[in-house]
Amino acid sequence: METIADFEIQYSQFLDPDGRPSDTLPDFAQDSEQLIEMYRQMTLVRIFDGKAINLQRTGKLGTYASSLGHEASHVGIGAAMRPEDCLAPSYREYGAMLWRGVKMSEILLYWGGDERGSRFEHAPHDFPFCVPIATQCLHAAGAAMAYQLRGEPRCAVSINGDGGTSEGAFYEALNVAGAKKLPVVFVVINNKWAISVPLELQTASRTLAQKAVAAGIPGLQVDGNDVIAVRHWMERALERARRGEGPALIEAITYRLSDHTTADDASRYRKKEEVEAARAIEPLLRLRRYLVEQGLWDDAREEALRAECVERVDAAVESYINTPRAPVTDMFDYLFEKLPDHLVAQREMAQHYDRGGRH
Amino acid sequence: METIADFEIQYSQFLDPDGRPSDTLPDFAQDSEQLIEMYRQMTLVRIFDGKAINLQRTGKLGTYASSLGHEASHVGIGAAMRPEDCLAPSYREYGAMLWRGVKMSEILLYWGGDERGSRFEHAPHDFPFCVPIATQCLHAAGAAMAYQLRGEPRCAVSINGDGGTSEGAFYEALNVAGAKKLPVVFVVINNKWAISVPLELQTASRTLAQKAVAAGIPGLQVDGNDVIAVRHWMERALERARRGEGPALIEAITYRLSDHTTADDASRYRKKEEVEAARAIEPLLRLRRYLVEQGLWDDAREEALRAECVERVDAAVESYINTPRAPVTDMFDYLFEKLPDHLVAQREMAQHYDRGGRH
Amino acid sequence: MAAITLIEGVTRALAHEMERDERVIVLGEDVGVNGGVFRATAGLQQRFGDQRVQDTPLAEAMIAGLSVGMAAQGMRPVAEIQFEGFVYPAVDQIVNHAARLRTRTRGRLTCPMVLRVPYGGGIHAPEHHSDSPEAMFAHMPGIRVVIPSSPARAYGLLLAAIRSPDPVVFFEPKRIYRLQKQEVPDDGEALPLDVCYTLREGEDVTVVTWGAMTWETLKAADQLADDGISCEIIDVATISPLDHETILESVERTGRLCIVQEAPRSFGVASEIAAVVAEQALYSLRTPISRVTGYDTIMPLFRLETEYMPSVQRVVDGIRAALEE
Amino acid sequence: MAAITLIEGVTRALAHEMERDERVIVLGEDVGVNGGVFRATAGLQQRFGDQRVQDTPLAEAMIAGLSVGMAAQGMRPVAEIQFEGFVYPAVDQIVNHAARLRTRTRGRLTCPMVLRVPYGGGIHAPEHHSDSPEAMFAHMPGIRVVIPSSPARAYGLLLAAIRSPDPVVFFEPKRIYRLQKQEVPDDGEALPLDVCYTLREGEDVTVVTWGAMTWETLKAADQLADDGISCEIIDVATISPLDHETILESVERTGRLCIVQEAPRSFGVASEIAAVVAEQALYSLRTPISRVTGYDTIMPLFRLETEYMPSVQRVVDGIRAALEE
Ligand SMILES: Cc1ncc(C[n+]2csc(CCOP(=O)(O)OP(=O)(O)O)c2C)c(N)n1
Ligand SMILES: Cc1ncc(C[n+]2csc(CCOP(=O)(O)OP(=O)(O)O)c2C)c(N)n1
Ligand SMILES: [Mg+2]
Ligand SMILES: [Mg+2]
Repeated sequence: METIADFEIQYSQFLDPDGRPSDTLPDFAQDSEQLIEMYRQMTLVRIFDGKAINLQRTGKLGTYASSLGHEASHVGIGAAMRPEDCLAPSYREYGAMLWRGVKMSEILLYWGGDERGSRFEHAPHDFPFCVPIATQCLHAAGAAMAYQLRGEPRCAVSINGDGGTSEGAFYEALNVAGAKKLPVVFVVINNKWAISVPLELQTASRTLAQKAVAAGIPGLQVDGNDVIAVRHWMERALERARRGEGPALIEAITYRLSDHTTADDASRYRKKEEVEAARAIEPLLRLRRYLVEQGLWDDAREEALRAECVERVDAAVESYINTPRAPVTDMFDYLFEKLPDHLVAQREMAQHYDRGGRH
Repeated sequence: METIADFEIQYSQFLDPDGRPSDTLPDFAQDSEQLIEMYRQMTLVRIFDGKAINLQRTGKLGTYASSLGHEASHVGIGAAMRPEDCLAPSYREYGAMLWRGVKMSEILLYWGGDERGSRFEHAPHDFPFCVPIATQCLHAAGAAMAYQLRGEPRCAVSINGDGGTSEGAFYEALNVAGAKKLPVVFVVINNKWAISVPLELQTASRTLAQKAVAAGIPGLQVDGNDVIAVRHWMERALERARRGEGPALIEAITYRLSDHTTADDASRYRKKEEVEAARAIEPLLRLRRYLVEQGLWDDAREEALRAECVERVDAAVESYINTPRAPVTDMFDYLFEKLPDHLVAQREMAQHYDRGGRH
Repeated sequence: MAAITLIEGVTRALAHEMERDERVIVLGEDVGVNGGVFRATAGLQQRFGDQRVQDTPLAEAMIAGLSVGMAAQGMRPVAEIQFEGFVYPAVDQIVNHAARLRTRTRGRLTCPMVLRVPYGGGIHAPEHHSDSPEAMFAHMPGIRVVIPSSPARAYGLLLAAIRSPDPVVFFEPKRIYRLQKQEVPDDGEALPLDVCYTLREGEDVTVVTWGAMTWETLKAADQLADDGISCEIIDVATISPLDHETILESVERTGRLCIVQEAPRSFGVASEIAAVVAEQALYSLRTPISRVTGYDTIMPLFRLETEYMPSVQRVVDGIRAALEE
Repeated sequence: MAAITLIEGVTRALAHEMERDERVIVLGEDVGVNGGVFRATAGLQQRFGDQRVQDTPLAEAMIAGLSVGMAAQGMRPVAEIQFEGFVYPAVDQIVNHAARLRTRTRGRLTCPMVLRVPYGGGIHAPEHHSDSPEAMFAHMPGIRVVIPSSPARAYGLLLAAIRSPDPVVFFEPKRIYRLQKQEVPDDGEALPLDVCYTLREGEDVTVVTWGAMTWETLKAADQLADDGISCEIIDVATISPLDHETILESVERTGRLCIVQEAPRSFGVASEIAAVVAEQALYSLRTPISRVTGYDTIMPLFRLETEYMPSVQRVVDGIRAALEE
């Protein structure tokens, strides 16, 4: 017997749950502007999230997937990317999407049952929301291949959950990215649950970062409640990919503090104590503690920020609520570039009935 | 940064290419009967293989996938399994299949375009040939789950190639087997090529054994040209699985000495020298050298064995050639347990035309 | 005896068969403690334990492939795919294996498995949660496609599906999961898997439908009855293999045919029914066949889904069309 | 100018478009040095380099998903699936993504990709190498399904498919890859993707078919011509969206319809064609529609495949059936 290969999985955290540095902070974290900007974004997302849940409860929104507790992971990803990079999200990474330019009103439209929610006016090349689990990992790999072929210094990023690491598409994407050294970073947000299925039932793998070993690419685990760690290692992975050194996998450890979606009742399958313990180490608190400690933040600023966020969210809600239903013809007009002949009659029929038509 | 997990991939070989022990031989290899039995089987497969290629060349068989060079890997797997275990092969593992009871005439029927080739009279619960790459890994996992549920001390074994490790189904099978601690052993026969695609284009993974890391299960690489190594580690993995300790992945390193199938021309995409180098370390030679060195084998026995194998192969060929085409009604009679009504007329129509029918 | 809903009919059938036959195993995403996202498996894990009701990792090809493997080795897996939009990764295992294991091994190995798939629109669900892909599976030889449309048929057909020696894709019309309550005795009586069900007898026109659209169709028939039009309504239920007889016999009597399906119009189940009639009962047809269907477009997100799916008005109009020379 | 085969028509179209448009990328298993298992991409990697002609790892979902990603970001991937039996793992990416990327993003992202899939029986191939699954894809809104049946149509339709701003599943009838040679100028002229092709005009009966079955159909028509029966033969070619007009116009003229398909009988493309006619041209039909098809069974291994596929005799009989009152 001889050892022919060995691998190590590393874990990184910069701020501990009390907001105390547990490692030397990276450069960008010396810049208070940047930290505050991330804190502002995390706060915005959280306020947006609460509002969205209210809208759903009052019948003004469809099923909604909360991002509560994931703010550091999501914002860290968004902050590390360049505008020309490309994001292939799943369905709850609002912190990353907003940073990329997606509008809150678009997110609401999406969960409000309107395709215009994936129109992404200000994130023109990003992939839309993606519900079929892990399929987006392949889109990110394909996007990266397009950039590689054209010699563009751009990267693609996909995000999926712990549950998503069980889908074949996830592994296939990692593997092809490794084989072709594609400029793509795969992020796994390990929030411990896939609806009601806990991580132990999902896989025997001790970490999700080690899934990278199967593809021969680097894998790293970071504290996903620490926005500094997420952003730092995302930046490093993106730089590396941009230099042509290939893909990487980053596992961000966090926790889904909410139900899976508003259609779910998590109390059926998980213990209150577990949720409480996770709430104690949630991401906003931690960054705020650090900022306060550094003299960069105080109650007044917090209050002002919250008021500002509420205002922005309210404006988005208003824009959403005031968006009239799309014309029924939209069903047909975005199917192909040009409407096929046999659809002309169907389109007319849809219009006819939409006008309350009777023969 | 802190290391939170580490992994090593080991490699094992007992006999080097010259047939000299490179490690302490396992117990079963002290038993000359058993070694000779494996050598006999490897020889039989090789002679069968040559004959099958001839049949194809002379128009008496359809496309055929040669097992030339893989004999040690295949026979080692077969020899390690118990009859009550279950094999889910792909399409060229004749050494394993014959050991399990599949008839040579059945293998010929299969490649001769006859479903009765998967009838497996003497391997009643094994899965049939499997062409859709890596799909059989899931069947093995499912079979293992059946045994686990019924508390039976049985294991399932799947075999796929290096190319097959790129399919999502492969990873999904490893992952669920790990999560549920299923009694299954996954074997990857790394013969360096997937038709024309060399391993470097298939994956960036240094070994295929390390794919196990993604599933949190043990992975090991063995010299697939050393039947002792293959059988030994298969036995160990099967024992472990039978004890309820879960699945394992074994990568057997060998080489496809032939074209991919008779429909392929490997000279289009790979160098003669590479093939020659591989031929020098092929599995039969190695075991024979060892046996001769131990005084267990000589030219006379070799000749007698070959004559016996030729006879057995010829008998199988004759049985194959003399098998009349199945009745056309077989198309219908094995579709469902009971023929659905609307197929009665179709069945009659097929019979009508088979009799040369005209209206 | 309390009346139950369609989804409770599913649960009751599962429990009945699990009790009766220990080879029956329930598996899928969230089917365990959570009882399924629709609650179809609610209470089963508590009752039968976490071996016989198993949560799986998140991978549909795996769920199907695992079921094939188990079924081939003597179990009777009943797997749940969470929504029809996630059944596509399982297609390979269904077409290439489940459907042909018996054929490929000349009857040596068989594949008595059930894949339960909630399907269809109208529940204000998110993206990829509202398709009707039954035609794709109906075209594959070697599997049965079954769709119940009432609590009693959910119970009786699912029992039959689980007992079937061959694989069944069992689509459950999620829009009517809780629409109607019916008394369904837990008597273990399976329904036949090879006949269509005549929901209402009539003389003027045969209306063939299945799944949730049976509801719009029955309402349309009520409206038309007020105008003195008598509709015969057939719930196909056992989509494939298709029972030609019931449909042909009816069309031969009424001379008119309207088919109502939620799925996109072209290349759907309605097309096959039309083809069978145009081939075998053409001379009985007094008027052109009329199809009322979803449009040949992507099922829209829910703000427009009502505009996509055949409404009662559209069904009324479609039936009237079949009555016009 | 040397005459070329159907598969050479494919190669020529690929080379033409790669030359003309540098966004065109060929990818798939063994498409590089090996030039594809059927040799459709032979010489392309030598000519265009290993970036524009890329061998991929062995995974069809990946090939399709990678193509979606590339297409969305401005490339024009043309991916090869080695045989139709291996297209099923790619179904999820095709239905859930390729077909609806434009719809889902309201036209922001599009998916101009081609999936080339050799399909059909009759080449004495191993298991899972002889299916005809075109109907499954035709039913999915948002993709085009195209099947050429001659060298010229292979060239012209593939050019059109690659230039299409929307995804195309391009099935290549492998049985006739090398059956016929035709002069096909490399003039870059694409054929329309929205019309059926009338191969032969006739008066007594309309015979609609596609792919390799065009050959049996033409031979059957020759035989029937000897008996004074004049067949109009339509090669559907652009299966979906389906050109209703050409078919309806013909049936209205001949009053009789026979449809010939290699795929299993039920729920196939033939059913849709029959349905359209039974709906829109019923009164023109003088006789019942006749379908000549594969059986509703698993395509058998090759010793029985000839007995499965419609023979010239079966097509002759099927056309005669359409002529009988
Ligand atoms: C292919 C597929 N199967 C099933 C589902 C239903 N589903 C939606 S979310 C989810 C769990 C996802 O868990 P995870 O990947 O951990 O992401 P999280 O929701 O925790 O962010 C499931 C099973 C789906 N959307 N897609
Ligand atoms: C899903 C699927 N895709 C493609 C093929 C076509 N094909 C047959 S064998 C093969 C290569 C397999 O290579 P590998 O897994 O290394 O096994 P080997 O043939 O070397 O034993 C391919 C691509 C197939 N059979 N199944
Ligand atoms: Mg999760
Ligand atoms: Mg190989």
